Amino acid sequence: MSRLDDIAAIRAEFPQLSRLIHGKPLVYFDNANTAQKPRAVIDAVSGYFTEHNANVARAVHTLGEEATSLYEAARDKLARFVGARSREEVVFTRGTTESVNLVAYSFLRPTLKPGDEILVSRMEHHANIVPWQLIAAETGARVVPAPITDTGELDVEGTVALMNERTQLVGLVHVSNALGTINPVATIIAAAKARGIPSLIDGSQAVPHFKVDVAALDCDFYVLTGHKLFAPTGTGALIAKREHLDAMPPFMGGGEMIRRVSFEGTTFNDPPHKFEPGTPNIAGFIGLGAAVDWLEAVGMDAIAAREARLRDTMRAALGEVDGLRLIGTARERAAVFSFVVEGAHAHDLATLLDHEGVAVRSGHHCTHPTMQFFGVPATVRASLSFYNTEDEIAAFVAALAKVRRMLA
Amino acid sequence: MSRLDDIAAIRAEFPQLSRLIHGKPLVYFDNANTAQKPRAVIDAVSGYFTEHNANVARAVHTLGEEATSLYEAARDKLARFVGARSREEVVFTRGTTESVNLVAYSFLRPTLKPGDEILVSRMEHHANIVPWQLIAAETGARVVPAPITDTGELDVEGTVALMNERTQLVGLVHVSNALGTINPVATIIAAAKARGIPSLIDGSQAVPHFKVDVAALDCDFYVLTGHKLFAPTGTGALIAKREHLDAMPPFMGGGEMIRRVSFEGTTFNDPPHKFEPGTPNIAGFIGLGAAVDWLEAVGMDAIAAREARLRDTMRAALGEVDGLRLIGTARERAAVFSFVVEGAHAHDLATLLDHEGVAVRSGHHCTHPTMQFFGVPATVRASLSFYNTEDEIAAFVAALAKVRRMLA
Amino acid sequence: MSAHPSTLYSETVLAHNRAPRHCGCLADATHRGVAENALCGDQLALTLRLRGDLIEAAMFDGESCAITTACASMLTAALHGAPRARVGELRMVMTAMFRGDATAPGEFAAFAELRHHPARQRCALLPFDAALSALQPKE
Amino acid sequence: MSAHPSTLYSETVLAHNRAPRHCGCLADATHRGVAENALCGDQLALTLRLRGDLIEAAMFDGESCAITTACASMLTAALHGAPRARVGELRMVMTAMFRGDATAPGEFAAFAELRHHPARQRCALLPFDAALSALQPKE
Ligand SMILES: Cc1ncc(COP(=O)(O)O)c(C=O)c1O
Ligand SMILES: Cc1ncc(COP(=O)(O)O)c(C=O)c1O
Repeated sequence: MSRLDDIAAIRAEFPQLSRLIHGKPLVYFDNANTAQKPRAVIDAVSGYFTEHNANVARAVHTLGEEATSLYEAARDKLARFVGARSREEVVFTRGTTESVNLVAYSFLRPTLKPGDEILVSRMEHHANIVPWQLIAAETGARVVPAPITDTGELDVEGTVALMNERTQLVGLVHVSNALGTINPVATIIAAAKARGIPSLIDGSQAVPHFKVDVAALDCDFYVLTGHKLFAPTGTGALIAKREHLDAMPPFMGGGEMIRRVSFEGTTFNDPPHKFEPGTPNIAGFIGLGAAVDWLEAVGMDAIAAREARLRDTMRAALGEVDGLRLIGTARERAAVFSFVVEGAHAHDLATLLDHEGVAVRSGHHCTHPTMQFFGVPATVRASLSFYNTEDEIAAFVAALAKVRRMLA
Repeated sequence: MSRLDDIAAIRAEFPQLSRLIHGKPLVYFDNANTAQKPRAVIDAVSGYFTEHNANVARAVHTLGEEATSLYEAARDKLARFVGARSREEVVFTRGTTESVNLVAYSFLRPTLKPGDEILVSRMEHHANIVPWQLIAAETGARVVPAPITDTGELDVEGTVALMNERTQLVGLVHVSNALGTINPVATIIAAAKARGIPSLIDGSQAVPHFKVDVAALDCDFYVLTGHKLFAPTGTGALIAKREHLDAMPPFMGGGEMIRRVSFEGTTFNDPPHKFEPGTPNIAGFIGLGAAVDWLEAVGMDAIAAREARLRDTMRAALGEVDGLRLIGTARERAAVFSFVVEGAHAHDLATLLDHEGVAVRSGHHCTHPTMQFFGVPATVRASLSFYNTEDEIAAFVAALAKVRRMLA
Repeated sequence: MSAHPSTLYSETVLAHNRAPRHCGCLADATHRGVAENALCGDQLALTLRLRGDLIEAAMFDGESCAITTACASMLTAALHGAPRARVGELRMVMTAMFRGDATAPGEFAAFAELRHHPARQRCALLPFDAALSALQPKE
Repeated sequence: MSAHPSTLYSETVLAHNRAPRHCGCLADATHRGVAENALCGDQLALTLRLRGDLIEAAMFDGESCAITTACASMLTAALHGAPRARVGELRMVMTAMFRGDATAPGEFAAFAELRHHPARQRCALLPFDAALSALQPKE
């Protein structure tokens, strides 16, 4: 018995899912872009504004203590949810993008030398490419692409072969947002570790879909973003080994990240606060805490099981569509499907599907190198979440047939 | 006739103001820390979640277009509100802290040399000190404190005298959060400009209280934070001259800030997007747009006039309290009062005032050097906003007398 | 906020998309320009033959969406025999139309519905930007 | 979440704050430590005289809030004649009390209400941290 068995009740908790688009019921298949928010999250956010609004970590008055408790409780919840070794290892950031930049600026840049290499796969999101390019350009290091196969899977042997004494970091996406591929991150982390190379895993698309245990993975850095995890945008985390956080110099300066400031010299606070200068997105993180509570109540295993069924149904349905080419056909995959359709441009399909109430994303999905590899400028991407249904898949397929007729 | 004439109606728009603290009506005098939010802002935030929740600048579907329109409309509103020359000059950040770090990393650091100087006043918030210290430590530059007087005013002559050919930037707080001082920013900007030195003004405590016209000030950079402007935390802006934004290299890398990514080389987007990588705090900025609308409807001049009256009443009331020493007695000041009381520690006062329903801040207010200058470890700070009342001032004074008796 | 679905992909637009005019490359082009749509990665190349300030011929090339293709088809037709300044003028009318301040001439009016699709306005502007890039003095 | 206002500043705490015991510096101290409260900038210095593992005398010095002062007054009293390990043990009981898992012995129980004031727990821990710093082996 899982709460997901009553999917109508679950869907009723997400106000947006009952919206009409152009007079048609919304079919929201853009979950890899951002997820819809349950009532529990929306209420936690407004409850903070109406009941506890105050700044954190600064004031000793009641509102300040309440806001701080709620904010720091979110850190405890997220730490438990992803299996962090301790709450101090959880640095709150604006999202995956800032998390990667933080590692680039504070961990790697100080020691990066000309000729050093940063190895990231060819299926990374721009957030796991561009920060490395920026510090590489500054220091004379190189960003090296790790190979992928025609099915959109990581070429594990080829990747391990590229690890060498110049490699300063290996970065890999846990689940590809463009291809749906679930990568063998444990294998890559272990291979890197065996060579003394730190690893960073981009879990943006993993944590919403199955149970992740960061301590068991034993990567040096795990990054994630809150808005794909049913929390507000502008929230995210870097989960890093304590030894790194202790050794890393601060990234941005300001209030909270210091112990004492003077013009003669400033001393810094302990992690995670050392990396959280200024006022954070308090409402957002309180929402993230509520999202994690909500997910745990529903159960990540039940979510994964339901999504596996939806994935298989969707996969079969797409297989029936003439002239549709799946981009990314990995065996281990999430319910994220990129495709192109003969004679119809991705953007036209997306706009016309929207006219039928179906929200999908079209474009490069912030993965230019992946698109280049597959020789397409853009794809349509349908990405499902547990709250989607078989009926929606049927509606999507019917809508797709209809809009193709229009464009033909 | 101003909407502020019916202050009960205005207060009713701020749900938090009717909260009870320890059974007593909340007297919220911690506005310089963070402001309470009007219903219009809270509703804009939840309305986004329930009606338009989607990512921005990415998807072509209806929800995506709606979210993008709302988000970008907030930029237009803020640009107009602060008198920016164009919307492209408004870079959205997490807050003042990130804005200053962005200027430090992208504008100053690339050209900073040993011996270079960054001139900031001794009354700056840590957010306008530590970022400069971090890049100074890296490049061999120096952060030079500009002098202040015993009344907590900027020593203008002394400050101008410190501007020289090594000075690469002058940073000044528009209104001091610790002292309440309103600084003669136009004079300092002009003096810096005459010497070819770029200027950065920290407007965090200015924009909530009076009309600011960034174009007229003609500073190179103006920074602000949304949560003191009645918007959610985790929002803010850097308003910068377009020529600087064009010339500055990007700060953080990721999605949205790029035009095209490849392992051979990446090209960047135009400002302001070049400086906004990844998914932003969408709900927060939509709330910021609503806050600006709300403030314009009430009128910044009416707000300034009411706050001037509250300031004078408060000042007179504090003058009557035995053994109370005001820290900061500038002629030009906001309704922000820092003080110490003989025989009573700031934290004890703050906690005990809270027991009477009065929320004030105690501590160093993220201005260690200012506290050091005045020879106090910490002060109590009462900071008022237009929604505060004369009755609340009376309640505060009575509560202060009561808690002093307890501690005596 | 939401558009009327049927009007963006009007018969005019769909017909141009099915059978675009002036598709290909001018063999005797005097000017060539390219524009790219960051959103989808589409690239559009435009070739022009000018005599003095007069555009004698125009063709476009590239794989693009129906909006871009139809607009490129209309633009290349509209430019035949037009003065070079026409490109900029037309583009201004288009952006004014997207703000709701004007109606573009002739078939271009088919894109009025883009007012409600800000993310896709760039698709219709792409051919104009390729033409402007072609006409820009090159070092 | 909200504390009962009266119990944090109890008569016990206020009395200690008005007339703290062992305030000043031990002239014949064998150990000295300092701790600082980042929130308010308070510094507390603690001097100890040890014979072997036994604390013979303890005094504290510094301007601090009533919570810190009262706790320092209680701690210095509690340490007279105690083994050095007592500092760490007592600190653990205090933090357990802040979690609601224990009651601290004697007058220290007066700080139970800090459970509802996380921002001010550090005030009561400051004397313990100064003592731990004093006892820490110095290079
Ligand atoms: C003058 C001043 N500057 C900077 C800041 C930092 O703002 P934020 O924490 O929102 O980045 C504050 C507020 O704390 C402030 O009062
Ligand atoms: C795999 C992956 N990495 C990184 C990101 C960037 O996340 P954010 O924009 O929240 O920083 C995303 C989402 O767009 C993603 O799917």
